[in-house]
Amino acid sequence: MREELVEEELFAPGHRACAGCGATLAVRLALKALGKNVIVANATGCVEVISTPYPETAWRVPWIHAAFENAAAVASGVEAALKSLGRRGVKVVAIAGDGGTADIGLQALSGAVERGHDFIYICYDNEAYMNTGIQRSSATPFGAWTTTTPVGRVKRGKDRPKKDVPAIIAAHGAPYVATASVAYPIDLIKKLRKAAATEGPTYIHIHCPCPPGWRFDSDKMIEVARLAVLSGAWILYEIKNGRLNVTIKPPKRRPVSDYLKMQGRFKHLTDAEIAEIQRTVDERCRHLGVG
Amino acid sequence: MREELVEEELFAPGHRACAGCGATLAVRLALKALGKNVIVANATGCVEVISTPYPETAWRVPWIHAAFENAAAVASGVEAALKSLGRRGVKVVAIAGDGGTADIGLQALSGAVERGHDFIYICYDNEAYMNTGIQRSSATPFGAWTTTTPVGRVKRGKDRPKKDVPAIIAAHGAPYVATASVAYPIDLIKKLRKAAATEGPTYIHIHCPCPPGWRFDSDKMIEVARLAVLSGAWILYEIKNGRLNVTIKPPKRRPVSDYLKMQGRFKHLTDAEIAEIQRTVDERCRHLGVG
Amino acid sequence: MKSWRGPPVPVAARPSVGSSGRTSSWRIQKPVVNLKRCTRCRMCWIFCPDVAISFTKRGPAINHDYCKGCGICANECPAKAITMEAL
Amino acid sequence: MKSWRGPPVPVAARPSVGSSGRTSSWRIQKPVVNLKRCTRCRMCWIFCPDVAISFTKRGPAINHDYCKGCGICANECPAKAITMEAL
Repeated sequence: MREELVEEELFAPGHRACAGCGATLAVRLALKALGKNVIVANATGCVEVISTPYPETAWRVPWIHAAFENAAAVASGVEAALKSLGRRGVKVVAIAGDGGTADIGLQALSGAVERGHDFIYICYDNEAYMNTGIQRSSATPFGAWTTTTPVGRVKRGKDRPKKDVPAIIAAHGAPYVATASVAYPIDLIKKLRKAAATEGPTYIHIHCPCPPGWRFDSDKMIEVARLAVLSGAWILYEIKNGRLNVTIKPPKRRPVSDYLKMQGRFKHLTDAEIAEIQRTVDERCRHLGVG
Repeated sequence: MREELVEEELFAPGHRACAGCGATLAVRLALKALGKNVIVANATGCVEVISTPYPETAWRVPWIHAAFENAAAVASGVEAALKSLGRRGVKVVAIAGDGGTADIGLQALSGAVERGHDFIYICYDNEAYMNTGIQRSSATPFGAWTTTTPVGRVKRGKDRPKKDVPAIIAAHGAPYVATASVAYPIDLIKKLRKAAATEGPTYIHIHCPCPPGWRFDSDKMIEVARLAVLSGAWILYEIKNGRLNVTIKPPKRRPVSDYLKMQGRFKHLTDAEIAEIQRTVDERCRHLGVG
Repeated sequence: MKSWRGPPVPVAARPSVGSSGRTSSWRIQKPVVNLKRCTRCRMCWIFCPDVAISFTKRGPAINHDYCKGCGICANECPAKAITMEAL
Repeated sequence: MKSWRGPPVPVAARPSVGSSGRTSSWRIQKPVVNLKRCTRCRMCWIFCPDVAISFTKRGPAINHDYCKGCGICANECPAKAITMEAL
């Protein structure tokens, strides 16, 4: 593990993330992968809120607070400025949550990819608007309870599937797109380094469990993230110039109920509903060749 | 042809489209396909500007002018209202140009597809912002001159490929996505009828040559559109529940130069540049199985 | 005191033929149909962006109030039954 | 007349340890390491969202100023060398 991981911590302790925060771990690991020569544009969202209580910040790298919708646009501007100044060796990184990526910032991201800016976009996906109180985003998975997809006689949590942002960005023709998980840090770091070594727009989508939002105890954060991968509910892959490569293939997939049953947001699901989710996961795994 | 085509014209003559306007023909044909039981939400763009000089309009169906960015959001609201009123038999149709779809309205479209509204989204793609003076959009093809992708010693027209919006919407999991061309009206009408018969969000992307913007004589509008298909520069396909079907396969593909050389926007291209475009077209045709 | 009763004019536009006037005034050439050559294939009708061709048993009828003279009908006619002529 | 010289305070935030104070005050339990059981695999270190574990030759050292007591280190330790204890 040591060759992949540097000791230096570019995200400082004493930030105000909830205990067991997956998104914060994703950022810590991403900075380990990328090192100091970055400029970060960070959209409104959990990571921004927890990292920078002005006049102090946990970021030990240049960091710009962007609005909710425009991390990719700010990154585009910084990248164009660096290019026009002839400055090389600095990678521009946009960071946003699933709300700032799949919903509010999708258009800015789409435009930046189309224009071909040389930057990395990182989405830390905790599958809802967490710091405002667990409202559903388009990245919330099917069946999940949130405060805006309540559970009762009529509604059973979110009735729509998760928006597949990595596939959407791959459809833009970005040269490198990958999914990652905080439970697989070496895989995550390798993918970020590949993104950094790629010229042009690259996209890394990191699955980040959220103990208060997903309703599980904080010590189980990595276990939940790992079970998402082992069950096939979250598939780790990369798409390099249009070619798909699954990077972690679980030897024998665990039932998706093992993943769902750890989380209070899914506790209302009936056996029939879980079977339906299992069917969808099986189909997707077959489609991506996970087995 | 007669069984597919109704005599009734739901778009009235005497509108202010330029002579030989592909986008206007697309709308006329779309209304023939869909009939009177529609409510149209139409974003700002050529079609809106040319059809509705208040207090008169060329639309003989209920029609709402949406802002540039929110045709899909307005359509979403109308569809939700019809559903909550229990009104059936009316199809909601969002119509926007490539600017209003691939750039300014992409996020509203993405959200409407994710929420699963029962509506048809039609993009009339004339490959630039035409009514404001031929500014490049993300749907402008590689190499094309526009007023914002000028041609000189440094720049040679647009230096980025066309954003592939149908692929992006297919990656959202929309149940029916299709490309169409004004030169293939039966194919276009069949696809719109399939979209109308599909429950949920559907997307039709229509290639619409623009004589003043693409720099060719108005009488050649259909010829240019047809050559795009015959050369493989524009591929007619549908994606139904994730399965691709090419609907028009040219028996023997024409060289892409036949298509490019009809248009002033490509007149600066060198043989080497045309060969590069041919290579891209060949690769894409192979990928989609056009041959 | 009077309450506000909405705008003094309708906010909806009226569907109209000629919403932008007699648009044939834009043209510098006009289509002329030779009905003897016409095969009734309807290509001219289906491809007209100006909704300016109606179709009868005898063949196409050009609406000379709104035809802008784009020339698509003449270009697409497989029987060469339509020619564009100076006004 | 004086010209405006920009805001009276810096607009940039300072990178700081403890930007939100001594966050260990949030916790209700704390990790205790049994170095005899530790295999130096570094799992506790790599998975800590609070950047509150540093690694020495002897094993993990918990930063008790900023550890929020989430318990991930104890849960993930393959050697069961970390236990969570009441404060």
